[in-house]
Amino acid sequence: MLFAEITYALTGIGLFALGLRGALLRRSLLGRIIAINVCGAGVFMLFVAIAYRGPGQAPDALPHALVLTGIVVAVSATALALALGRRLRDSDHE
Amino acid sequence: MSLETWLPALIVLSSLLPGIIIFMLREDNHRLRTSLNLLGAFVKLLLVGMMIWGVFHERVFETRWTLAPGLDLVLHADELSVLFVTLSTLLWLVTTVYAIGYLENAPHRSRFFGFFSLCVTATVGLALAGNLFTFVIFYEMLTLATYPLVAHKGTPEAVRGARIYLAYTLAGGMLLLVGAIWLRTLAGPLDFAQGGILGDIDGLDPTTLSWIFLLLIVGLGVKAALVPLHGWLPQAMVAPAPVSALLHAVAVVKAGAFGIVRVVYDVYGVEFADSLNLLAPLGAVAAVTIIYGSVRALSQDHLKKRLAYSTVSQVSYIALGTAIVGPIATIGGMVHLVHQGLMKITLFFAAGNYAETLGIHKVSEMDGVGRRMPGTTLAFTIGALGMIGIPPVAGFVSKWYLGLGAVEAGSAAWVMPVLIASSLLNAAYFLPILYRAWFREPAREWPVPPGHGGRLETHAFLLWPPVITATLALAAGLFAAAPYSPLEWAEIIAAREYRK
Amino acid sequence: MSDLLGILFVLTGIAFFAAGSIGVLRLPDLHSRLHALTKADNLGLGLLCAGLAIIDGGALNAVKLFLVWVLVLAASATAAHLIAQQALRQADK
Amino acid sequence: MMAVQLWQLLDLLLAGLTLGLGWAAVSGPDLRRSVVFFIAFGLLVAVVWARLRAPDLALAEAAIGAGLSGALLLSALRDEPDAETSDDVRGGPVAALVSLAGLALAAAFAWVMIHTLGAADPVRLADQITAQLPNSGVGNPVTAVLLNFRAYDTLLELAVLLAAVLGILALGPARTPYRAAGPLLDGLIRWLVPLLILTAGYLLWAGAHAPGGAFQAGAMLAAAAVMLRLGGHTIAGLPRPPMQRILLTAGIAAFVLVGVITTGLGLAFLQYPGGWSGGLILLIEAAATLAIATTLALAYIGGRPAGWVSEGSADTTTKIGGRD
Amino acid sequence: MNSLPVWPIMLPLGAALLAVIWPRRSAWIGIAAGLATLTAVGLLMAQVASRGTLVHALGGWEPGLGIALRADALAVALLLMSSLVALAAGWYATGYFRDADRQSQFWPIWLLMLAALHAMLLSADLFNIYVTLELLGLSAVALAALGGGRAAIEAALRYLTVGLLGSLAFLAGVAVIYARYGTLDMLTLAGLIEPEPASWLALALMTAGLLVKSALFPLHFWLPPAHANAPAPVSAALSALVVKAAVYLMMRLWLDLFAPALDPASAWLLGLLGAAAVLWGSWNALRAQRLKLLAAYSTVAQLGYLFIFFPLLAALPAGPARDTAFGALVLMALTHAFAKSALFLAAGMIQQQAGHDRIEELGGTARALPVTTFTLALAGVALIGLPPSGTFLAKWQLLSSAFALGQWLWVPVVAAGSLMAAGYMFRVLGFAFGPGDGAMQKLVDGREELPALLLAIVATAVLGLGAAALWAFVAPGALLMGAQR
Repeated sequence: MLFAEITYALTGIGLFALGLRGALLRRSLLGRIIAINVCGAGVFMLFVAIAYRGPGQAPDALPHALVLTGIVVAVSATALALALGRRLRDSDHE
Repeated sequence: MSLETWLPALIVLSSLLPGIIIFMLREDNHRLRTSLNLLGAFVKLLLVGMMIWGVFHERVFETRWTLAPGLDLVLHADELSVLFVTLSTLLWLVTTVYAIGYLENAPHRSRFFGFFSLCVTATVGLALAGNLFTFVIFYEMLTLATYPLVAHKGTPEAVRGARIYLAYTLAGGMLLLVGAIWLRTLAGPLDFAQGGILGDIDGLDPTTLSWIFLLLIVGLGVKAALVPLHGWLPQAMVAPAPVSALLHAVAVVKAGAFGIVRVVYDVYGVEFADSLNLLAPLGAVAAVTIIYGSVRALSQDHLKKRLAYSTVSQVSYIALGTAIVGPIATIGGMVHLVHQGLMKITLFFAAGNYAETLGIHKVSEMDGVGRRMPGTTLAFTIGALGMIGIPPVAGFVSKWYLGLGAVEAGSAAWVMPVLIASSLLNAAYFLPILYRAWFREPAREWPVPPGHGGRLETHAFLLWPPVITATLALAAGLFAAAPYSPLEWAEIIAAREYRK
Repeated sequence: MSDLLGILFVLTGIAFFAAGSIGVLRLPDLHSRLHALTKADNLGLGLLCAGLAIIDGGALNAVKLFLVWVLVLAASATAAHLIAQQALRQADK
Repeated sequence: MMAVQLWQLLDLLLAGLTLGLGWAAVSGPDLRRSVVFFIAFGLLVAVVWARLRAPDLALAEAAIGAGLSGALLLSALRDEPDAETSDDVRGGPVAALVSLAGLALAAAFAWVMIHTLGAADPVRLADQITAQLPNSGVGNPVTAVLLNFRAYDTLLELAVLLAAVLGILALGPARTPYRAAGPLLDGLIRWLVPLLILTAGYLLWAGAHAPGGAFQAGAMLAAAAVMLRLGGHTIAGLPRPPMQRILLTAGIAAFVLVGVITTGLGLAFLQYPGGWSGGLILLIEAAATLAIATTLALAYIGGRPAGWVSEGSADTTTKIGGRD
Repeated sequence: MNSLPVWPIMLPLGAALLAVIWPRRSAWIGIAAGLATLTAVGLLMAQVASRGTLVHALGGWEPGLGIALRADALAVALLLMSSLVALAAGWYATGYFRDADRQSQFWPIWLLMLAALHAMLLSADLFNIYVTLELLGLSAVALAALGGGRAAIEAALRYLTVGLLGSLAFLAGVAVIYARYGTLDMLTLAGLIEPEPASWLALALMTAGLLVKSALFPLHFWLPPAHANAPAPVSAALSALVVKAAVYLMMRLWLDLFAPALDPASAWLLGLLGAAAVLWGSWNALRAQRLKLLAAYSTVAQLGYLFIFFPLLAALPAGPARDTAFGALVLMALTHAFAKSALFLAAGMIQQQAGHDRIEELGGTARALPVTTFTLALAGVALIGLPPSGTFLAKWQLLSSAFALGQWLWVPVVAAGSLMAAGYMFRVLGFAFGPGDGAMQKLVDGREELPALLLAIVATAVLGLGAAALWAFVAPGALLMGAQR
């Protein structure tokens, strides 16, 4: 078990929990979206930590690919959520 | 693909298909709708005739369709089902004719006759059901088909009555369903068999069986209007006259009674049920219902309500006959299944005629109606006398066999009083009506109804049905000994049920 | 030897960064903060890149690092300018 | 030995910093602070990826995770009336309960992971990938996974992007554009945009054997679009709507076509015939780059650009369905 | 290599692209794609019926390194359901969206959603399932937002944020699985998974995510607003198909992949939540003032029944009894899909004709829209669980397994749920048949009523009378990968 691997895995778990808590507690849409993104970053970090195989070794590329996918999915969702939020505000001001 | 495997299905379809087509017909398509109705009814009658002949000659008719693993939809023709099928088919034909006349230029006729056909389909399905699963299916279908008929008028009280009816019957159906499933998991497919099936299976826990019996009987008792589950029946008489006639004579109430007969004789087996001490309580409930219904009928001025309570009372004769262990009582119960139908439908037809032709709804308005509408009133009289049990009308036969059966079974001590009391009560609430109708002077000038001011006292389609059914009721009593008579069928059935 | 030089550059660069950051935190008004930030950071980054280039020794990477520095320079200059402009506008109101 | 401990110290420092910034980003109330901290957090995460030897991710995170998400959040912030920029975070017993639950979850999760990672064999699929890399047509294992071994994931991922942007376009017309840039910014844009496009091309081409690839390249182009938009160009340098529609679908289209052809050849879906892998992957990546760029650009514009809907019909966000 | 499993995904996906490029033709493209997809599913079904489970290794790489599509009886049955319902709902949508631009906005997203559904049903790779979850979630949100009104947007937003958290929880579970077992391919995993903390944690995380998406009580809060405010065809798809997809994954995980690592008692948790959902959902449906809200709450309840099957199936030993119960679960899901989509389409018809869907003001509907009213009634029969609907048979089997296993608790729950269902459906029908102000204008084109009617007939008659065929198709070897160890 590598020090870095476990360190960043635990960091990922921490971020996951942090984001979850934020998403549940924050009321404003923007705050929630940020929290969800942090939550996602946590999960991604878990993957990348798992992929790490020490200084000498080439890391496992599969989780990297998965995380890359995850990042793109996250930004899509963020964009959609923000657009919905804007539409909501407009309908308020209408 | 022989007739043996198709006849039961065809009998069911002969009213289902016309019903479905009728739903799609436009409102003004009067002729096609009428001819479809009559065609279906006649075809069904024909097919049933074939079945009677076949069963009489020991042919076995069975349609089987697997719906799910271990769950077959079975339509099977035995003597009991033939008895009930014949009754419902015959009365459907008559009632259809009556309804055509009754609903002339009323709105929503397509909807009405559509559900009317479905209702008969369900009843016939019940009659032919070969196992408890199939029975439950048609029992629920009957509920669905009758609800719109009760609510047909769309008036607030009609909707209210329908809702009460629905609440009672759906709840009952649920209990029946649970009981049936429970029993199915314990005892297998539950195909009806004369003499019962549970008796032959070992290792069944008696208390469990008693609980299941309770579930089943309560579920069926709702439709059979056993006290205290009868609450819906007086409410449901807001329905149009043909519907009430069918409901009280064959469809709903009788379906419940028929179910009780099936469960006691062909699922539990009468001896086995008795060995579990299940029949005594049933008999007690039946007795209470008989008395209670008659007493309530006394105080009703509204004619259809009085008839409704009399139904509550009369139908329980069947349950009573079932509860008394012994072939003779069985015969009494079975035969009353038919006799009560013939007599009660006559009474409701007549009541409908009074309402349609003269706008009479209350007993207190019936003074002298006999002279204005002799045919209808004669029919009514026959029906009423039959109900009281005066020979030679059919009702007498039923009560006679019930009495004998009680003596044979040694339970005369409590059955006789019940029979006598109820007969007296029947007389007490029917004779005054007859007296008013025949011997009182009319209180007012009779209105001349629009349309049929012709020679007949009312529209022919309204007049003939009660006359016919009354005649049948009379015949069933007079020629009780003749072959193919209801009594003979009942005797055959009883013989089979007690073969052990 | 060259490594030592490179590390020296890097450390100086970091020092500039630190100074800049402290400046942002401590200085009184926006303009002086901007001044501290841009100057210190740009210089710091420059030294950093130079140090890394020396340690790496490769020519191509040296060019890349130089490009990085130039880009950041341009960007932060523009950003600083815009911020200042905005500040002025608000001051006018 | 000494060095190892130094690394461990750095790891702890980095991890702690990441957690700290994450905390700062999610714990309100000031939304402006949250956004700024989130962007910083993104950059730091990119550093972590670099540290964990995932340079492709570092690039993507910096460009997309921090860059574009940041830009989106900032422009959302711009739309927020100041009143709403402070967020009331739920407090009281609810908050305490949630925090406690989160803590418990994290603890359990951590415990299991420590044991799992201790026990599990760390090779997993790495060796298979290395073994098959020569047959994948590219030298960069991440690209190999993304566009060959698990190309199907990438195909669906492009569909996710498309779904999101279609949803955004259905919501209404674009955001009000920014006012024209001053000379200085304009100048910057003038020579930054071509540079970005150049970089994108480089990343796309390099992706085959080095860190980079369609997503990073697409993000670069999108960044250029964002710059233009910020500089006051209403449609952010996008082509006319009909062309936009085609570009949006280009990536998926390339995948599907190649897939259909390979099945037509009796091969599995997206099973590149021997020797063609490299070329097909490059083709698909080129199409994907354009699609990703267009998608992200439109997502940033945040609605239907002028002329998106059919001629003659007024572009409004009318209520529909039962309210017609 | 047999490429049939690919087409139910690629046909709608490709059509979505065409619909983006040719907005004017989108409706035609959509319907054509629907028909093509249905055909593909039909062929696939025939193949699976004759040859058994089909596996398609995408890219020709062995599963694990690559991704595999896996078409077994369960997946194919649900594919048929979704392609049929989607076709009918799409047909209905061509008349529902009057405005050409709405059509052009609706179709591409709709087709993407369909592709996502089919991709999820066929996927045999845990991470790929995560991607399909996200695709499904985002397209569903985009569709739900098409409702336009404030309520619709608000509901869509909540739907989105909740859904994202769900997906992330699922993804975290996937990470744990990969960390422990080093593969994402479900077939391989089926042979590896051990009863140990890592498995349980992974299952817990994935379950949490999926329960949110399948709106199991008490995580159902997002569903009623989202389903009640979306355009009718969208509501139909959301209620009939999208939530089902999550339930399908639950079945895969609990009854299949993780079954060997689980203590049967653990499934009781799902069963209890399901029971609560039945009671709570039905109760709220009884109290609902709007028809579409009623339908949405009834979905919450009906999903509850599906979860009541879990403790039963977990307790039943492999064999005919379990196969029968499993078939009943599938039948229940299918019937609900058809009945509920019919109900939503009918509700949408009423809403468009009357301008509202307030239940108390439905009077006169029976006269103005007889076919639609009839559809309501048929759908009601199926939702209540009266014969001859498929639900009746499913509930019968549910109760008989409950009796057989002595899990009495479910009996009163199912009974009460069914009676309450009767309560809310007949309440609607009572008003619909009742006297009305006749404010409702008669329908211009009766054909618009057809799709809903057909769906209702399938739910009430076809699935009931033909259920034996479904059982024969699904039950034997329905379970599944775990069985292969």
